[in-house]
Amino acid sequence: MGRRIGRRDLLKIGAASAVAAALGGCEFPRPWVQLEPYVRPPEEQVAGVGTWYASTCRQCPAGCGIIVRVLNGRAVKIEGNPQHPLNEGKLCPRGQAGLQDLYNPDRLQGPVRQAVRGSRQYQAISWEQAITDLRTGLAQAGSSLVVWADCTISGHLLDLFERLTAALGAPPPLVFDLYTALSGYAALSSADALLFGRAALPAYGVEEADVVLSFGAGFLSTWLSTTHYGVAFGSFRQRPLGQRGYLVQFEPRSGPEAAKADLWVRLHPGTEALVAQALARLIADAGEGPPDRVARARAWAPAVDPAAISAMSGVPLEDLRRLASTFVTAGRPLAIPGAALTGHGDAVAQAAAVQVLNVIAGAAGLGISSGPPAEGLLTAVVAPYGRVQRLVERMRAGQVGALLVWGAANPAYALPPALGFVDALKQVPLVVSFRPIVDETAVWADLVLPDRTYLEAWGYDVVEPSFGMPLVDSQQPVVQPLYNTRATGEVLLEVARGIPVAAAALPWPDELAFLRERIAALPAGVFNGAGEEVRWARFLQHGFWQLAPGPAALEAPQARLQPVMVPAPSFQGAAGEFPFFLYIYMPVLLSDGRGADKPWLVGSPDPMTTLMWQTCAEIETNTAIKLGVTYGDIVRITSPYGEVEVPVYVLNSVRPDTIAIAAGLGHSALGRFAGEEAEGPNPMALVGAGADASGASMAWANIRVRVARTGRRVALAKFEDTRGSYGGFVNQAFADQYL
Amino acid sequence: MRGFHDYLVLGLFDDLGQAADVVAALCRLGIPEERIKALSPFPVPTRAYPLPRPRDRLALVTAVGAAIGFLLGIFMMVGTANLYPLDVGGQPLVPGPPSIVILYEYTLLLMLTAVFLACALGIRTPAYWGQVYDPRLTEDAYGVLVGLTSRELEPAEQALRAGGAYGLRRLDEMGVGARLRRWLGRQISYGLWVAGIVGGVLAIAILCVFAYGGLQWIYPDQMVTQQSVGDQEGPRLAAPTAAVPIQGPVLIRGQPATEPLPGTAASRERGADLFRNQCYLCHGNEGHGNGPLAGYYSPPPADLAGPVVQSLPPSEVFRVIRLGRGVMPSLAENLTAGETWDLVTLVKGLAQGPAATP
Amino acid sequence: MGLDQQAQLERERHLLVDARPGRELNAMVLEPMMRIGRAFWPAVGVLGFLVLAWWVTWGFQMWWNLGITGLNRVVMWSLYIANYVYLIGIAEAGTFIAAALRLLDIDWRRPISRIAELLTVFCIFASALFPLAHLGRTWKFYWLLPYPNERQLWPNFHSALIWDLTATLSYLAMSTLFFYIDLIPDAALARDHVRGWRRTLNNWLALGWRGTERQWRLLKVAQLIFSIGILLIMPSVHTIVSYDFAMTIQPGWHSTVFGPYFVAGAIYSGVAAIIIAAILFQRLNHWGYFIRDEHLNGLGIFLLLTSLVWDYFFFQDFIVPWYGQVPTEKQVLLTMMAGRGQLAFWLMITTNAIIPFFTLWWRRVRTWWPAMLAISILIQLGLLLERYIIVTIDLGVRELPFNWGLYQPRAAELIMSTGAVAFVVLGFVVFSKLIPFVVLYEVKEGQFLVQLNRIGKGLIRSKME
Amino acid sequence: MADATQAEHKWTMVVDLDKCTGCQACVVACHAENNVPIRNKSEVQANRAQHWIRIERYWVGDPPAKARFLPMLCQHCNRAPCEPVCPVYASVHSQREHLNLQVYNRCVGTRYCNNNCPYVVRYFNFYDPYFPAPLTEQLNPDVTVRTAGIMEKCTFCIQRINRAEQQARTEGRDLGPDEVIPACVQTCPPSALLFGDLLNPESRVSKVLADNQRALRVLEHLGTEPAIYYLKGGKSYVRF
Repeated sequence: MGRRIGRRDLLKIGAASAVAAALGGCEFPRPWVQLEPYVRPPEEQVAGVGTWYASTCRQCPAGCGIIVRVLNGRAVKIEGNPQHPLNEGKLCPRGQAGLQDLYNPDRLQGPVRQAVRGSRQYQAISWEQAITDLRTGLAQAGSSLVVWADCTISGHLLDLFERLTAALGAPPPLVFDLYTALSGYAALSSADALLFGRAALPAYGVEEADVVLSFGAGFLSTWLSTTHYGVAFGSFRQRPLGQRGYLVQFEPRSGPEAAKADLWVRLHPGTEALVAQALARLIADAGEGPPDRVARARAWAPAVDPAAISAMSGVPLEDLRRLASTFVTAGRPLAIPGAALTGHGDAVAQAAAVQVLNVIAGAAGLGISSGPPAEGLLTAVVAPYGRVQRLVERMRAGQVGALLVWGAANPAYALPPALGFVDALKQVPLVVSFRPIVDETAVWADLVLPDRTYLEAWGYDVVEPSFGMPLVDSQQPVVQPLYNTRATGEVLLEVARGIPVAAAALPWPDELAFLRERIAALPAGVFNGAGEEVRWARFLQHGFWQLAPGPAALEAPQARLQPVMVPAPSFQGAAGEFPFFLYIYMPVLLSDGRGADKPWLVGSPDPMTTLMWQTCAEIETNTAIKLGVTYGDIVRITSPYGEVEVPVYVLNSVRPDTIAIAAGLGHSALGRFAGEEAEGPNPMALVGAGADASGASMAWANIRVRVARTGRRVALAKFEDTRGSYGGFVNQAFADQYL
Repeated sequence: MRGFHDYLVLGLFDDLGQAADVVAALCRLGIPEERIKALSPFPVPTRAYPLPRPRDRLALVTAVGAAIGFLLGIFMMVGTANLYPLDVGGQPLVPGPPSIVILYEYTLLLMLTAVFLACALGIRTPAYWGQVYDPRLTEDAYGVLVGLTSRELEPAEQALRAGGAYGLRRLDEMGVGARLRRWLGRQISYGLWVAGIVGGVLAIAILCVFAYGGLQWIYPDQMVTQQSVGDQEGPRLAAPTAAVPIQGPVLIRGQPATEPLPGTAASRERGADLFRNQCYLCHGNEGHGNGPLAGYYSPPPADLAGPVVQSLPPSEVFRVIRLGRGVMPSLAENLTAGETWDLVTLVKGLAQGPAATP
Repeated sequence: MGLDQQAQLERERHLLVDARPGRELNAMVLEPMMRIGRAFWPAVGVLGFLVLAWWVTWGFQMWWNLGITGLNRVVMWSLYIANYVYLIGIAEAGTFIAAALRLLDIDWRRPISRIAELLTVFCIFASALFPLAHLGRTWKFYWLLPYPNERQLWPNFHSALIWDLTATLSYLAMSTLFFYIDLIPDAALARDHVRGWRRTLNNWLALGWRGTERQWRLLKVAQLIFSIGILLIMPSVHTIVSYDFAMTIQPGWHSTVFGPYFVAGAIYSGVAAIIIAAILFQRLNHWGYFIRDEHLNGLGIFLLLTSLVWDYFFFQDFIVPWYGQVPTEKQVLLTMMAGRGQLAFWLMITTNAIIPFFTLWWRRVRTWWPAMLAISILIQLGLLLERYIIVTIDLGVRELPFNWGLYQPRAAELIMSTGAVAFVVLGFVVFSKLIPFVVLYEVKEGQFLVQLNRIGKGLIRSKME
Repeated sequence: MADATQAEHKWTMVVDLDKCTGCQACVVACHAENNVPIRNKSEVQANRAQHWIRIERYWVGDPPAKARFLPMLCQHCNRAPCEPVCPVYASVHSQREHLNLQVYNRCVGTRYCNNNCPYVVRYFNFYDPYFPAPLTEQLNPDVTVRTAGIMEKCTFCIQRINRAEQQARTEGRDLGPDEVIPACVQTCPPSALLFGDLLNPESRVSKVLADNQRALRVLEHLGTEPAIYYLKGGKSYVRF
């Protein structure tokens, strides 16, 4: 380099040549690159100084507040919003990885049409063209239009969808995705409706509880408000005066919760609710503890035989007794119904059976979310599985004229193949996907009109479940849109303008106007100011609206006395033919598969297996020895409904009679990372089409499977050294010393 | 060969005894010992010939080389450590025992290198060319090489023949040419010594030249080259439209959302510092628009303490500082939002008193 | 038995008694040097290809960096370092043996010392390249050299790697010079009796050698000083090599016995290598005259001795941590014996300890060249394995059990290793056509000094001092 | 010599093993903050995963064994074994703030430091990092992207430390007790990670570590004097 150059130039040189190096260092670096200074820098942008924007995390329905560091128009870091009462500045890995939704290299750069469904031959079209197509499609479909949305949909967009469908006389949007299905949202709110007369998600005050019985609840990994429970767990563990909460995890598999639990009860799959009832019974019979609790127990406890249940669940009766007394004598006991018990039998009843324990304890630490704090604000309510089944029937019968799929719902991936969604899809004249990236459903779509990612788009979210205080999050763009994408709200308004009936229902000029009109309905909150402009600005600036400052206490709901009947667990598949129980769970990073397209999530180690880019079947050591398989052996796992081939990971995290498989992989689309690099099964292939007795949720937790060796092997992409991490005196001595 | 002589005569012998006798005979002829050389195909025991044992200075060279090496080692261990004191692992700058290793290696290295140079040059010199030689000397023959004056030539050659010498060779070294050649050879052989030393010094010098940037090329991997500076590169991206950053403010139709920093004394203090280097030159200490450079502008800089500015809402002042107005330049590149707010606080408080003291 | 028979027998047994005219000896040494056999060019071709493959692979590695090797986040030193230790071990043994035998004035050294010295030269050049190949940014290797530079930074003399660098470079220089000093008179011999470009080459090498008393004197003294210097530096060099491992706190490496243990291993492998080379030259050049049973015998005894010494130190290095019962230390041993390293471990024990011990006691074995060749080659393998185990297997066991690891070499390492060996052999093949491979003046000197005297009814060899 | 007398700060981290839920939030946050590349599957299969902070998962007790999490990152030892072994001073000690620095530009990749690191928390770039566009837009300009052949490790987010110090300097005040927060600590939901200056009695870490019976340092017997304290899991008072 002949001329003298400053550091900045060097950086430029670097930018050019490091890319070259990254591509294999084929070219020498260019001697200089062009600097492009702002003629007039935009507001708030000083070179090298970050600008922070508050918004809402949309990686899961919880609705944590985030702040995003933006440097000269580039979003470089997401952190939790310190002011936000839900996550108090903390954030889970999925939230951190939101940037890779924004900067995903496989994003669609504009609207595309697919001439032949499933051909993956997309040709780019103009937005005008796209909107015309959509408009004609909707006009033809009319009342046979169906909108399928993901639970993370912004309230205002759901609102627009509802108004559109209403205008066209079509059924309201269907909100359903794998995340909420495997978390049992529908069943949980139904259970609350049953007991407390309010169909809403429960919230648990783990931070004040001193004894927590968790019935398979993955509240530290992927269940409801993970981050909030993470924060709560911190204070649950170490309180002033050396007090420390006591956590019991009833679960056939050890996730992070069982690992952190003081007592992990490896009970028989499917018997969680029964154990809860047995505990209630024992409390009632023993008569120990505060009289009011005993009284409630006597009133509520069903007539079950604890001995029989202990035999069924494999939990010694003595343990049950002691657990019962521990629970009833505790200061603030808490029972949390997990996802697993909403996946079979009578999901609602089983969730309720656990909630009954809270009722007995006086429902301290239990809260039921109140609805939206203002008129005209919407929150997405997950549809019961029965509605999905009926919809697929209608589609198969050709009664659906157009299907619009928004967000990460991705039914082609989420629904069990046994349900035959993809075949039914073929009967639908028009299928439109709004996902910014081509997923399994978009593969079968005629039109893909990529929406903006949540870091580029507007919206609001009514926090659900809310922990005592009504909370509305604001979602605003933190960067200019990367590509030629359009907010679905704008698209809907545009489309509606061409359809007379709809035009009347959606008169707004743009979605921002509509959104601000909704927000204007909010009463005065914590962050006030003179005038609507100021309140709106503060709403965006602080990232949320809150009625009263600070976290509020959960108010105990009033329960109506009701008998809760829990049937004995029944399993799909004959015990003789299918000797093992299948346990499907959502891993921390991949959750229901929407993490699979982000390198940070799919390429980071899972807490329990330390696997990256892979998911395996977790098999207990002795079982593995019996089956004659070991790490990396590919086995064929067959259920009555289907089969998957999956590598074995020998792990003592499961019962000998159980095989655990993580959801989230097995993608055939969703970009290069999920579709090509990562490898793993989609356990939904093993699940049947049926719903549980209550029809609220998918029957995914009571599947029996059998395992057969294929003789093939695969190298495991694991982090740990399995020889080191298990047994061996080094490890033992080490553990005694440090763990 | 030392000493003055006109002829070089070489005789070969099959037997070491004969050669030795002839040497003795030559000595008896009065030929000085330093003019007689004994040659052999392998090292014969000393004192086989009645000649003084040849001298060499290798012992001295060894000692000197070792000393230099030791000093070099000392420099490496102590000198460099103190030239650039860097702390590693809580260890002393000059570790004790480890120094021994380095000293030992350097000492031996330079010692043996010196010995080799001395030995090699000693073998090559002093006679660089012009020697009488016979390839049979590397077979079985022992040789006696003697330098003779013309007077000694006859008897010496007879003595050699009498001693059983065969393949007698004579090199006539009379005449200017021969003498010159001999003299030149001597010079060259001394030159070799000098060249050896000079060459060594030169090598080090060249190394240093290369070291100080004489040799440079861009590696594809040099980390002056970065891809993490995308935010500094084009295309420049605008801020998201109508979005509200946490720092505030937001210019929604001139309506500020917040003024995050209350006008505290601390804020005013910071503002005063910024005022000194951002505003003072035009607006002056009291902000009356009478700074040193005020004269160069028309219209003149605004009177910040005056009613016009004081009546503006803070957000408007903020806007002007950020975006500029008229001759007033935009300071957006120089100030963060927080700093701008500090200035706003100061300006709004200017009515009470002066901003800066030069 | 008559005196003539006795004399005959002695002459057959001992080179130094079996004096021949110098012309004849010269011819015997120079003839193979002049003759290009049928196998020569094919050999050069194959070896050259292997060496070329080495360089090309290295080039690839510099381009794509070390990802093409089998290294991982736990075992970050591998076959490269093992090769380095192994080759430098042979190298040091070569010159060391030549020097030691010269100082001890052991007569059977005379014909084979040049082979030993050449072995040193090639091996150390090959080995010195491996630490470079091992660097992540090879092209910045000069940052390790102590010289005033624009970075305003000297190397860190706390680091055992710097000691190692210094020692290796010193040894490289010294052994090369030592080899050259010994060569000078023989180069003169070649200069006098061969024609063509070889004459020119040797003429330059000979430095105008004429064999005057003064030159012999200089040569002798220099050889003496060098021998002593080599004897002083050789153990230090390989001890320092062992410091690369012993100075860490890695269990299995942090051992006080590593120094002598490595030195023993080095000499062991060196002797075996010399035996291989000697046998090959005896066979290929029909040098039954120069290299006889007495030489193989002497080398064999030496080999047995070094083998026993190695066994001793190996046992030392093994028993102490075993008895110490430090969990991680013990885990290292278990991993070696019963874990990931067991195959290599037991193979090493067999080749290095068991086979030599149960064979070399018998003179018949020591003097039967096929047996010696086989044993020596096995020992080479065993010692390479030893270094491999120490470097990779030990490193795979760490204090935090989560991070144990296993190293498996990939093509890159294997190609580069074979290339290095090929480089050494190629060096021998080529140099055998350039310079005399027997230190002839020492043979002649020996034959001059040693003779048979009749004492009573027997002929006794005696040597004059 | 590394004694605390000449130090202005002693940056220290406290890891409460009782709180850590192994949720990997710290891991992802570190990737986002420090431009740590994600290695693809084949690399991970070759055991070359690259995460500056990792959650080590151990099994203790007899089956049904309990899993235990041990977050492991560079311990920033006061007497770091990795420092003296580096021949080019790429791994050096900062007396001023007691950080264990890795100078990327100096590193020639001998990888000796990792051999001598008992915690195995140093990671080597076996290949150049590859960020398919537009993922490069996310890279943090405050942090160098390391090329192939270079050792890297946790820096305690030194860029954040510097930013905080500059901020304090411009505002003409001392650094506050808990002003510096690395990315992993910032995001940790249960606040299992704490970070602060041990020389400042006001900082959280000083308060937490004040006669804390649960505090221990991993592999302290090696004399490395780590700067990271672990709080061993506690017991509940609930009777069972």
